Amino acid sequence: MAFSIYDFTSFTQSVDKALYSSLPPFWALIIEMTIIGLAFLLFYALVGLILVYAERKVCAFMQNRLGPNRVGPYGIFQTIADFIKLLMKELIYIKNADKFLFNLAPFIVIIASFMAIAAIPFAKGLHAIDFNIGIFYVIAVSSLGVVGVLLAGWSSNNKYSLIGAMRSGAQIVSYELSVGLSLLTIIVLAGSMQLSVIVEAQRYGWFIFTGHIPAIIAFIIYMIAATAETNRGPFDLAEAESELTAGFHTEYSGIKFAFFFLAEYMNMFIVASIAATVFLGGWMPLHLGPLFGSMGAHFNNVMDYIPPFVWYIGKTAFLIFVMMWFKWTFPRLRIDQLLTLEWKYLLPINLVNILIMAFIVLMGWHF
Amino acid sequence: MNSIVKYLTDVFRGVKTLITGMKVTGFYFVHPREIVTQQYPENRKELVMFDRFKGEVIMPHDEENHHSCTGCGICQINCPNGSIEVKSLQVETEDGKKKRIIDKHIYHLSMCTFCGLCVKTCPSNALAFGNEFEHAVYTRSKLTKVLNRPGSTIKKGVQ
Amino acid sequence: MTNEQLKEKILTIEPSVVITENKQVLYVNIAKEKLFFLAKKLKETEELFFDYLVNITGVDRQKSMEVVYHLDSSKYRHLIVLKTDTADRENPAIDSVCSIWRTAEFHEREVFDFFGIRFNNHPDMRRLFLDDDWQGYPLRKDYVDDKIVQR
Amino acid sequence: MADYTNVLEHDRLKEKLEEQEYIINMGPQHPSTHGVLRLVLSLKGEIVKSIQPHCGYIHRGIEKMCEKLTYQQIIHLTDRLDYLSAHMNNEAVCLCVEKALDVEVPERVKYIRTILDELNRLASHELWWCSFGMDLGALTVFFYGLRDREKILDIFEESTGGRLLQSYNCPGGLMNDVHPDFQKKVKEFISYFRKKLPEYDELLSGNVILMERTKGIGLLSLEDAISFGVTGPSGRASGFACDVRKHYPYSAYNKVDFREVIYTEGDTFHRYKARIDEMWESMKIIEQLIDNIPDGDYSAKMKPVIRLPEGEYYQRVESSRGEFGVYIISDGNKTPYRIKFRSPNFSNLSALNIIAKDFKIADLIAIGGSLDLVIPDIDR
Repeated sequence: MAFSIYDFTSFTQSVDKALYSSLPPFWALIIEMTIIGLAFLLFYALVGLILVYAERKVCAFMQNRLGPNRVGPYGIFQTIADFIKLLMKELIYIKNADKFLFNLAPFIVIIASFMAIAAIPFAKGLHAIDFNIGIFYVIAVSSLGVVGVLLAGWSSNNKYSLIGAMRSGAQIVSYELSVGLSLLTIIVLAGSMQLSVIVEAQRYGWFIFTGHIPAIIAFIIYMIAATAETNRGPFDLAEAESELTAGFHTEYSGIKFAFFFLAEYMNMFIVASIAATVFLGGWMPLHLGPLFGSMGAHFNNVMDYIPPFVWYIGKTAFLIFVMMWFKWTFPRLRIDQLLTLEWKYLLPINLVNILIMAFIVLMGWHF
Repeated sequence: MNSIVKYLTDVFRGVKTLITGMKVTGFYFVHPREIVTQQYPENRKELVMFDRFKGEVIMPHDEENHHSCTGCGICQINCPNGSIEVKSLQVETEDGKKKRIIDKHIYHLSMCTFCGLCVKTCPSNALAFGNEFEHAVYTRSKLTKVLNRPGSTIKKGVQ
Repeated sequence: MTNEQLKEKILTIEPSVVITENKQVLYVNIAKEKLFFLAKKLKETEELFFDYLVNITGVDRQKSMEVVYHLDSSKYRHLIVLKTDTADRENPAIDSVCSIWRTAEFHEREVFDFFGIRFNNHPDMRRLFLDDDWQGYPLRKDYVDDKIVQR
Repeated sequence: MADYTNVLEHDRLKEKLEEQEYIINMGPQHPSTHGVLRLVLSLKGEIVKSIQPHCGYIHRGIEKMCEKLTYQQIIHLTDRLDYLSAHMNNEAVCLCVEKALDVEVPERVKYIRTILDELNRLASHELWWCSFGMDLGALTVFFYGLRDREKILDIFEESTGGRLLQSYNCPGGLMNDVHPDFQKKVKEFISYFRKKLPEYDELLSGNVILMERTKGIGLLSLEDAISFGVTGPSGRASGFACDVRKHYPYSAYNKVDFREVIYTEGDTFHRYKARIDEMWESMKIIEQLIDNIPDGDYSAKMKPVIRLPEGEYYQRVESSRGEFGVYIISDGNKTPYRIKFRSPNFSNLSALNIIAKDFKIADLIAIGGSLDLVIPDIDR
């Protein structure tokens, strides 16, 4: 297979071996963890900066504007300038706020999103850790962020923040269900929760194509629920600036606000990459199934020359764009409508969908 | 059964309206020509204000440094918020008559509301609106201006 | 309804009113004791049906305080101006018309705020625009405030 | 006096606290009160139990100031009441003075005033559309509305010299004649906006989220609308036929054919719809007038010092938010004895408590947006 040239497995394994052979296992583990941690930190910052810039440009173009264009060519250094500004800003301490929780909350939010990256396969063999319950882990970790949001709202000693936090709590508790169920639909199809296995299983067609209509429905539901889970787009009730000024992060300033801000974009990146991995084959190039015969094989060969990392980033970027498109088009929902959408529409559809998917898998009707 | 049909049509109709909305924003996203942003400090050269734009009150002077203000003070009376102060002098002309001329026509831009009454009521058309709009200064006192230039005199024939 | 008919009708309801006319509009002067009664009648009488209170204005007449009501009918589209005088300048009070036209609640608070005219039976007689501890009633002619810049 | 009200306030708050209501201050600095309006809400969960508006944060005492100004000078202050319908406010004072003096203004003035009125209404409704979208969280809407409004402001700027506050009317006519390009520019704008307005519907009006958030929300019955004096599109959405242009025509409104937009539902969506429909009607009015502006003077001959005969004068016009009235009491001097502005927003605000009661806090934002309050007009 042509894409084996882009296989990182041997590379990562050789690094691993070299470390373990020259050092005691404890220190080898520490060094490995540090390297991975640093790499992710760098990646995290980079993705955050790029996404903030991208969001501003995308929304600007949708709104007949130019967007940032002053700092650097096409304003590409705007986010860096913003970040420096946020670093230098005063950290305002709120009287009568619960200091400990107030300071803790942004870290919980950012750690939750940071932990989720670990399991995401960026290319073959290029992931920090390949759990056999990868999806489960990602869902579990990424929903930890809501604890931070709740704490932020509670400890700010601000009524608006509290309302925002409560909304966010109600929202994430219910949408977690849809995210889980729509991913479950695909797990039924893939037969595994290990992300690398799921990606491998999409070698002859991404799940969104091979899984018939149930997969498409699951994908749409996942996109809606994931947007809701990241507190974005039409579901940004927790911050709803026209209602609650800034919701749970009203009282935050400086770098602590930057953490919330960054975490929002990282969460968006994470949910988009999960969607890309599970529904669109992750780093797997676009492959035609065996049905297409030799022509399909040629096509597959051509596709294989595009590096898997590019595929992965491309798919993720597309999904992020769609989420931005949502955000900059739709009005915000009201809290009861948000819950109605979940419990009256998404959940029943999802449950029926998962049954259909199970039936299809049992009958072997999928491609 | 009916309710299920209604449920499904609701879903599809809702999704359709959402897609219609996304079409509009999508259209503008792929049509950068529709962008209306004006890049302000760069476009200073081609940025032409309309003739009548009320940027500030000015007193037009001709090449020989003549204006047409007689110092009558009608603008001062008509100004609703006291942004104009006219200070005049009594001088003696060659033929021995006493005449009032303008000493200082003081204009407080910071108080002006651009109602246009001074320009409209001036009997000798000595005042006009200028197109200058970049008035930002660091000290407020700079917004108080003397409209007649130093050494300027009244045009001949203006009473 | 023409002004003549209106005049007749109002006079039959309350003979004590003084009606003057000025360029198509009737001015109905009423004693403050009778105000509420007449206002209620003006709204409830089928042929008059003044159901839309356009405006309440307080006027400082130097000797007394005056309250002016502009009334309109959404059905017949006739406009009258109802005026009442409070003889007492120091502590003026008249009856509230809140229960007839609910918008009066705000308008009366405004009048109270600027002129100090109290409205009896008003549910919430507080200042509306100015601070609660503001001294005096600024739209009265004799209001003095050293912060006012004289032109 | 002061102690008394404080005690009252305190008691009220205490009562509220005992009822376990959540008291929250919306404003004076809040993104969706559109200015410095302060609403004290008591909430039960997300549900608004009562709304106490506190006005006066931008009270400038315009009525008192006017008592010291001549009639020409008053006009520039009326701009600053409802700054989004500045031209209509100017016109109201001018019409009132002209009525008092029995001055017949030239036909040309009437036509131009009407066209500018309607352009101003369009600009105002466009801005309302933007901010309404923004209140509901549709941020792109804001830029589309402003983009189109900019074109109207350019037309204003070219003819009047002012963009937002024009001060273009004066007793007897206009400050100066319209710019020679005026007709061309207006026609260009109308044909442009006829293409853009359907886009508003595609983007926002038809949107299922907007429908869900506004239909059946913030009901105002016809009786309440009249009783609270809610005028303008907000009142007409409840079925209150209160269009001054139709029922008490002024300027050139008796020469044009237009529909008074009336809905009977009285909910937020129909207040929204009424404004969108009014934009279509405004364009229709402008199209009828723009080609027929008669030649003539741009102002009637007026004395430099205007003294109104002793008496009382009332003039109402339809501003973009409802009935704007000017009530002048003259004692024969060159300044009014008392001038009172009947501001539409003031009456509309008074109904907010009953409209938004028992709806959610997010609905309150939508309702406030649909009432389109302009705070300087409330506080004056």
